[in-house]
Amino acid sequence: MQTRRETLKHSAAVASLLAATGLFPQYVQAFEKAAFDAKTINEAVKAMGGSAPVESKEVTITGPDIAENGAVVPFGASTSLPNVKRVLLLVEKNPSALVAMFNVSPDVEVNFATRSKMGQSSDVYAVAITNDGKAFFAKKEVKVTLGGCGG
Amino acid sequence: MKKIAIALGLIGLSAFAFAEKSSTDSIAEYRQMLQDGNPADLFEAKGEGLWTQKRGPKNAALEKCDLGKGPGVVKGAWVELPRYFADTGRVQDLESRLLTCMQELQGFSAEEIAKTPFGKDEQNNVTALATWVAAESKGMKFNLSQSHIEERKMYEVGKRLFFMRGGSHDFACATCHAQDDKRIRLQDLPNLTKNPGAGNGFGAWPAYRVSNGQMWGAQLRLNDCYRQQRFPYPLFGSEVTIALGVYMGVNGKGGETVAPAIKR
Amino acid sequence: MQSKFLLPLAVLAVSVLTACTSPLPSSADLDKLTKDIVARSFRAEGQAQLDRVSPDEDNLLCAQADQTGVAINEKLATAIEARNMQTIKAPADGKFLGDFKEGEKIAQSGSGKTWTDKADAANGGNCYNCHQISKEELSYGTLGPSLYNYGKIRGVANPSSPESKPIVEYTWGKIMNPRAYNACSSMPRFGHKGVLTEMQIKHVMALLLDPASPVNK
Amino acid sequence: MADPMRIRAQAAGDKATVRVLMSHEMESGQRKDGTGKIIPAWHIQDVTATLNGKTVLTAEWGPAVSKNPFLQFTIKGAKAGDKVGITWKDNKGDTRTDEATVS
Repeated sequence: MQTRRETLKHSAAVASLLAATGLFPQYVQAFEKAAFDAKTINEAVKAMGGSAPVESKEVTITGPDIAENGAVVPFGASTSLPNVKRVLLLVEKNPSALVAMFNVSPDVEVNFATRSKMGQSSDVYAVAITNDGKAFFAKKEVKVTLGGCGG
Repeated sequence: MKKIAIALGLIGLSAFAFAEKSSTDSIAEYRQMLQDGNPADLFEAKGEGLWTQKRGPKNAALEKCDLGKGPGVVKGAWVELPRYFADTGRVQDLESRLLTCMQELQGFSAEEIAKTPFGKDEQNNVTALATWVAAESKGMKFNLSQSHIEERKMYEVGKRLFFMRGGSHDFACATCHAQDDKRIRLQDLPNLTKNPGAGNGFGAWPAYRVSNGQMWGAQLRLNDCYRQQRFPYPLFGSEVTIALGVYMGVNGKGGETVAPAIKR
Repeated sequence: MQSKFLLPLAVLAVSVLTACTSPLPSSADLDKLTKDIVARSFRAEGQAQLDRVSPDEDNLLCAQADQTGVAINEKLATAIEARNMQTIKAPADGKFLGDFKEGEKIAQSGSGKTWTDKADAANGGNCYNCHQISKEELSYGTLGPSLYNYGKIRGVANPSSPESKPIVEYTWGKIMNPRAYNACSSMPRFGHKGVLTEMQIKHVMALLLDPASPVNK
Repeated sequence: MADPMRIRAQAAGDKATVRVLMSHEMESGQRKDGTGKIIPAWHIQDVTATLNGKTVLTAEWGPAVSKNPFLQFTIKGAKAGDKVGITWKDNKGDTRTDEATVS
């Protein structure tokens, strides 16, 4: 894990150098493509530098029990755990599980809300990754209904 | 993944808690969660900018547009529309009136804009303007005039249209919107023949549709109602759409406008 | 078409004369005005042609009743029911029930016949829009009665038995043309108006009446 | 050129809650156009938040974030009058920055 994180850090530094030259717009961000392409929760967490996640009461995911529409499903992810580096929001049954990743800094509370698309009813995960690469999660089942006249 | 699934078998317990809550309660909770952060705000901001921006062949702003309460008066205009306008000699709703202003003040062709498909070019600007104008009356109560004979005639026509059965499915507006406490699938159906349904239902548009991420004005709302009714295509700003606006708006008298709302 | 609205002068001249003082025109004149307004407000789009806003006699009578709140008289209602009853045809092969799994799909689908639907695409039944049907589907409407346990409640143990014949035939007729039983029913005339094919109606029949269907569990 | 964001930042106690709406298609890359061709993914992938010019939050988003995205977070130690800046960049290289004052 350590090696991988080092690698990531390194590539991020390279990317920002490249970005500074302005010649390589595709390197403007160190976008974690592998994590966003991952099909499963574990793969995505691993690509973000976390070990296999374990459940924790100190991680919270908020969201609706039923979503009237899968195009917009509101979620909140927070944790009271110390030394958290990243917070991930994932929808298990989406084509790619990872929805969003937040890098935590000492200047913000570890509490983020955004809205996700959901292709179908699924479990939704909030995962907190600590500075030492441990990953903790909370999950919630969300049913997606077919709304409207269906036409 | 397997590991997580096994570890999580325990969580099945929480499913019991869900079962206690009715699906209607859960949907209400979902809607509540979306209230804070309605993307309609984005369109409202755009509309506000468009109102004062010099545009069109005449390179003019819309600031002198008369929405019924005198040139440039925006606040409170929405809750009195549709109304009769002496300068055009007809009853107009917000969107058709905006077209008049865009033509007269800015030199756009109202006919061209009316023919433009929803979501394209100047139609997008009309929707944004309507969103801002409606938002300026947020919290005010509907109070449509019925003093002009044309306004009263339009109410009567609107009532007839509301109950008109047609299309392949024999649907009328009234099929879904003339009773209290009914729903289609999981969506509550406002009774548009009286309050609170008429005020809440008609008074919610322009609204942001989460299902397709689009901002819909009342014209597009009615257009899609007619599509779902399996009727032919109502022309933008046509008399049927305005008459229905008068019918619902008058029925909603005293109801508070919540536009721009957020809808499924 | 739009230019009508943009040439206000002619209308203005008329409305100046009629403003303020005039009483409302008669109900018949307003009916006529509505008809004229409909004629100039719609255009054909896709399969939704303008004939769809020329309601038949049944729809005109029922709409009038809905709008005025005065129910149509019994004689007229009987006449509407009789002429709609005439349109109902029993299945050519004598079989009323198809596959309930197909029926569920048709009940779920709300598409078909709009100007955005392809004219040759299969239409949906829109059933869940108004009715509860299977217990599993939470997203159902309440405009029509619940159809959960439809066959079971009515004691249909074997849909092809003579005892079940009346309820099977009634259900068939109700889907084909509900206005044979209730002159101003809000339910679409699925068979009569060609919304569903005979085969599709058989599948929906199975969903409601087959003892193996989830509806009757 | 993308439309402006709506940023609201409200101070309460020794922190400020920030709510942001961004105008973006967030095309998922899963949908097909009329001819059956996949519409390529087009989404915001990088979000940065600053307080008086100092970066306080960075985030990475995939195409599953909803159209016209919403983001809420809380900045510690922010007070009325402070400037909150938000920048997004999408996978086509388009970017937008807007600023709001904490109220």
